[in-house]
Amino acid sequence: MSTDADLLDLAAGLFLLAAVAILWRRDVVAQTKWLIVQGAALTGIAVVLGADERHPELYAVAAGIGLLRAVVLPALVRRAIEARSEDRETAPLINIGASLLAAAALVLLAYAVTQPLVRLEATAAARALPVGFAVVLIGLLVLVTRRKALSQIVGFLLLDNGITAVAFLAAAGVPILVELGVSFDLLLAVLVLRVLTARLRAAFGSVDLDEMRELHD
Amino acid sequence: MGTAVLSLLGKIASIGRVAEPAPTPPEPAPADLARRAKALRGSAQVRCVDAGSCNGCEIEIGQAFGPVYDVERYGARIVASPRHADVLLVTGPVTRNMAEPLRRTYQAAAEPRVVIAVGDCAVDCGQFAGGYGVEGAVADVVPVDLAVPGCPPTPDQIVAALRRVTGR
Amino acid sequence: MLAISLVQAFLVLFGAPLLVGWMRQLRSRLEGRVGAGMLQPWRDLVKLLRKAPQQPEGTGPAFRIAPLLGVACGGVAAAAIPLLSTRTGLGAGADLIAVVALLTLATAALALAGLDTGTAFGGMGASREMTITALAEPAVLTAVFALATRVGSTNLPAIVAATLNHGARLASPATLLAAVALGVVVLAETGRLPVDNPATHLELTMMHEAMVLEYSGPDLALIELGAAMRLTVLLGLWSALFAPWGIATGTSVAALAIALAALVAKTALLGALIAVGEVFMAKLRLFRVPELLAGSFLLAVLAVTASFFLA
Amino acid sequence: MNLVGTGLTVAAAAAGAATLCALLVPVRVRALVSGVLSALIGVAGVVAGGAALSGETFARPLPNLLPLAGISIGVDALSGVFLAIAGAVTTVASVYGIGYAAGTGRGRTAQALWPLFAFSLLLVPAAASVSTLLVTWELMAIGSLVLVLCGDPTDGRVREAGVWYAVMTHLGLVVILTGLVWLSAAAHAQTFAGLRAASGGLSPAVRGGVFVLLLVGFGSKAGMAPLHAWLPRAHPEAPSPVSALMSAAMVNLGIYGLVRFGLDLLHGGSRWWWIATLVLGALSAVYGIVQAAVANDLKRLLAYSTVENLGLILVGVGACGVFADSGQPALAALALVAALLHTATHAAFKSLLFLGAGSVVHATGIRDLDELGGLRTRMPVTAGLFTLGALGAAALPGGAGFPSEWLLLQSLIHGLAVPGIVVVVVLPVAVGAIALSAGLAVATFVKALGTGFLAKPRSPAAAQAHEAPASMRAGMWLAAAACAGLAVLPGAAGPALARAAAAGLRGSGTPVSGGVLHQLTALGSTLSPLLLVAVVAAALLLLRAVLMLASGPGRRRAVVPLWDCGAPPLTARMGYTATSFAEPLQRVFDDVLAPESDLDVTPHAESAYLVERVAFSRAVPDRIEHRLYEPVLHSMRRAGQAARVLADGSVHRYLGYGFGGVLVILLILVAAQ
Repeated sequence: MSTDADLLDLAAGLFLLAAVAILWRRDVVAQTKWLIVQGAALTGIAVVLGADERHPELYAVAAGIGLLRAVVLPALVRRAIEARSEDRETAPLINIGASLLAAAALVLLAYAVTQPLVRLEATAAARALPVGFAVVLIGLLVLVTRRKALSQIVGFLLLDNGITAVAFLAAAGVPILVELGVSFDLLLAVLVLRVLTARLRAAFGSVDLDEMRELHD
Repeated sequence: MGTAVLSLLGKIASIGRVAEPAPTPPEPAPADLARRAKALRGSAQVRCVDAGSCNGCEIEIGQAFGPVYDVERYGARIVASPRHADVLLVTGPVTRNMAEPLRRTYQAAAEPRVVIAVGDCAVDCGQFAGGYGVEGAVADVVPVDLAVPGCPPTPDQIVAALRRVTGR
Repeated sequence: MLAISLVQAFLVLFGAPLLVGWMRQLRSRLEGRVGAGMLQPWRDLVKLLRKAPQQPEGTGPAFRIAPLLGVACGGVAAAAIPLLSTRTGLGAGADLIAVVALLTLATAALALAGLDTGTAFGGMGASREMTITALAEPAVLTAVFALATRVGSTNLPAIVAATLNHGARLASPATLLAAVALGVVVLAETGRLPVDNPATHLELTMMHEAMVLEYSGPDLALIELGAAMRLTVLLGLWSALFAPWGIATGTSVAALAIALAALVAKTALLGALIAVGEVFMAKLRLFRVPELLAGSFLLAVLAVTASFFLA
Repeated sequence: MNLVGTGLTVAAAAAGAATLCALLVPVRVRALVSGVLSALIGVAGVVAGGAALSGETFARPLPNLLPLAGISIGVDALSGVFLAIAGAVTTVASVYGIGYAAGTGRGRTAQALWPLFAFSLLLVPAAASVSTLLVTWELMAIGSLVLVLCGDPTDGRVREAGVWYAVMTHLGLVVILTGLVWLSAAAHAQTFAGLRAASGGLSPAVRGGVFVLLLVGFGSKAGMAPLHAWLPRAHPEAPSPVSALMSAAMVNLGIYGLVRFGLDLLHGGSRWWWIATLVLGALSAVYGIVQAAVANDLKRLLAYSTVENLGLILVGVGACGVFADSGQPALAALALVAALLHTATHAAFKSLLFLGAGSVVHATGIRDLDELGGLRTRMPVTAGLFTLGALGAAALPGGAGFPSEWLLLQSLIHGLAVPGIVVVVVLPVAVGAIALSAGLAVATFVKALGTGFLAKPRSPAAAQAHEAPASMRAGMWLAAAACAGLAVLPGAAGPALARAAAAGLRGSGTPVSGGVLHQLTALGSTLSPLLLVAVVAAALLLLRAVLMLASGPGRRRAVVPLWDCGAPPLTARMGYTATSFAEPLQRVFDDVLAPESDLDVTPHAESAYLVERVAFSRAVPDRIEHRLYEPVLHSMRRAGQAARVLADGSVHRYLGYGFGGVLVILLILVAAQ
């Protein structure tokens, strides 16, 4: 097995580990730290792929991703957190232990589902595909089971990291434009969410989605 | 993690050692105690018993075990159960309610064991001599080996007493 | 080679208190203290061995056997694990699952001793300790599973030898995840922070300490020796599985000498890591610990799956 | 007429004799005579099973014994395993039963039925045709049912347990009956040989359908969740020897049915069968042990631990099926051997534990661990032997359960060589489940031992306990010997079990040849429990000797009062009970167990702020029972109410129903032509 493949595996493993850690930790600040780690891992994946498949333009994409995922977005989330220090604890709907077990099941599911794709080509990238898919599922899990809007943003970022990783590993590097487009609307989404949460907080003082139900009636 | 850890590490590095240099070792213990002290071989597990003190002595004992006086460097260590203990640090005049518990604590410690009466109250009931709730001084209840006078005694007196037991 | 096993056992027997002393010394230096010196645990042990043996009323064989069993199991585990060389004496007995089971046996015996006293604290400690042990088991065996599948055996020398021959495997995600999972379990099984506070004096927060409150004199010495050996054995096991550098595959004296140096260095380093880490850590609430263990179980499952879809 | 046949004949003779003696012999010696004869049944069973395991086979049709189908007996190595286990447990329990019956004056019915029940346990694995199997199965069910009811007729719980058991075991019988009738109708054969030959040609749909029915039927007998509800009710209420016989021998026959039909006669079938078995087994293992961990009735705890262990065995059987299906004969054999070995070890330590619990009940009349404690001083032998059994149940080194669970894990670990996503997904989960159940088993049996036999007695009855009489102790010693043997020398059973596995996999197109057996030993022989135990024991003795020398002569332990924090007295009420011991676990598994706790605070008459009395109660009901069974029972009750409208007691109306029914059938016949 070539060293490139090893490096890719390492980066993928770190990528998955970061997702798990985000699910594990209660503190949103800690979660953003792991987001940075995950962004770095994603960049690593891009770089290794670039070196692997002789796509110099992938380096540019990698640089862009590194900047966006490992620096800009976590920084934005941190800003949002510092804006409201009181709800840093994520209040999960199902307890952490259960959601961790659920994550284990999701990873197994992701592995099972992506087998056909992996069988198509026996490259290291293809074999790492389930990781990306698993991260997508875990992101959805976070999105579903966390109450505070902040940790939902984190889940959203997790989800997007997963999608990007899948895109890379499956298509061996998406065109820059697609990637940039994805990232920008993501940026927009985060900004919107931030504004929204700020507004909500101004209006209701809290960003607990359960309490938002009262808006219905 | 992260910044907090770094700042704490920085503090540790900048402050460094806070323990004061070791004072000259005290004169060796009296003969009968010296025999037991030798059996303890430079290690003394300590159990504190508050037999009714005003907690002044407890504060000083806390200081003695703190980083500055650091009696642990001489092999003394506080333990959670008299079964583990070699040394009983008894403070305060023994009140009627604490007399029996003190006796039982003494019984529970395995031989060889050493009792140190800390503070004037422990030595001779101090302020509280003849109080209606006072059974007597520690020596009236259990055999005392060392007495640390003072109200409250200073930490280095307590450290000196413990050093006579550990012999270090 | 039976000789190697014996050497390992006695190495752990005499080295374990030094490891504990080293960790305490490091910790007190970080707290700005002078520290009692690395030899202090040995001083404590010698003193305790000389003290008058006691038998609390109403305690029976369980109470008397548990301390002996703790040391014995620690010694046998030390003899089985390839600490110095993969050619240990108990070739067939040197099974990863068996070693884990041995250490569990010692824990169970101590818990029974705690219950045997019939005091509230003994029962409390036993109940908590067994809860943690029970919940740690899945993480352990699943991680073992991840490590064993690639070798096709749970025989420790086989696993270590295989890792020594393919160093690249160490860098694979499966191994890393398994390493983290087992690391968490080691902390839980040895009663270190954040699971248990080895330096606590408050009964209500105790786990391991609460079980042994009734012990005194020589028995207590054995208990503390057993705990230290358990820590050493688990650290040695961890390093043998995930950092096997230096472990001899033969029995030549030179190789063994190198292995000895490497073992000391690795164990001291791991101990230092734990000691330093504990300066920054607080104890978890008892009912947050299951989350920690569930997390390490998840990592172990990831390790298993990763060993299939990666590397 | 070889050794197997002789053994079975002797067993039959002994069974008849024992029954007659139980009915005729005067009460003074009744227990002794019938007990000895029943033990003889067991010995004969062991001989027959051993002979079968050593390679003998035996087949004999007895056409006149039963109209139409007739009875046909056939024994091979696979049957041999279960014959031997059932025989051994019978022997042990019968010897134990002598003193037990003499003590509690167990009724004449019970003593007359005991031999028949024991004999039926030998007949089921010896059956060689569908009809024989069904007859013997029903014999076994009836026998055990009546024996359960012999527990204590005045006790309401006994009656309730009897009802549950009767209903569930007969529903199970009906399902098995349907499955087998369907099978033999489709295969046009009812002897096992005929089925083995014909069932290859059946359509997958039929075989799948039959297997599902058999899985449900045999699974419910094997206490497979969620069909286990009868087990933790019936086993605790039965007299302890009966509990032992049921828990250690009868439930195994559910496993036998699955292996015999699924693997042998249905040729292994398709992969999803065994995945389902494996998953259900893992589920039962975890659910059973979680319930056992929080149970505080000693015998209920043991019953739930039976659910756990049978779950582990099912995992082994399922894994075996999966491996066989993917053409891995060596692995399949290994998994099946692990399952059979665990069946044997479980039988050994579970009979020992149930007999120990019986002695406790015999001595104190208490089953509630919260009220026991401190039995070690008054009944040392029972306590010591119970420890051995608990060691086995906790699967710790030196215990009987350790080698078998180790072997099971080995088979799963090697199983990842098998291709297929599902396998890769299922096996880690299975290992996790096994590990969790192993860990919880340790906690459970530390609880049972520590709060039941150690500490201080928490009730007068426990304080005045007395050691069991000689015959009961003898029974326990026998079981303990079996435990010890299986704990240190499981390898001795290796070849026999391999032969049994070969017989079990005969039909499933995975020939277990000598080469495979060699592989098998290569896979299985990497652990030597004997070495492990010996080394630990040696280390213990060495340490002890060193300490003796170090401490010097004449240093005796000074007996000192317990450390009561200086404030006497230290009473038993301050110690930890089983409930408080299990409290952390119960909180961890709150979502699974859903305990029902009830706090009732009575304020003082004068002021609402002064509390006069606080009553707290907590029960941990079987949740599956609550969520699954009660709705069904409820709807059935409502259906019954509705049906009562139709039946108002007028004879004419009933005749009308009958007439209408006849007409309908006739119309159908006409339409069919």
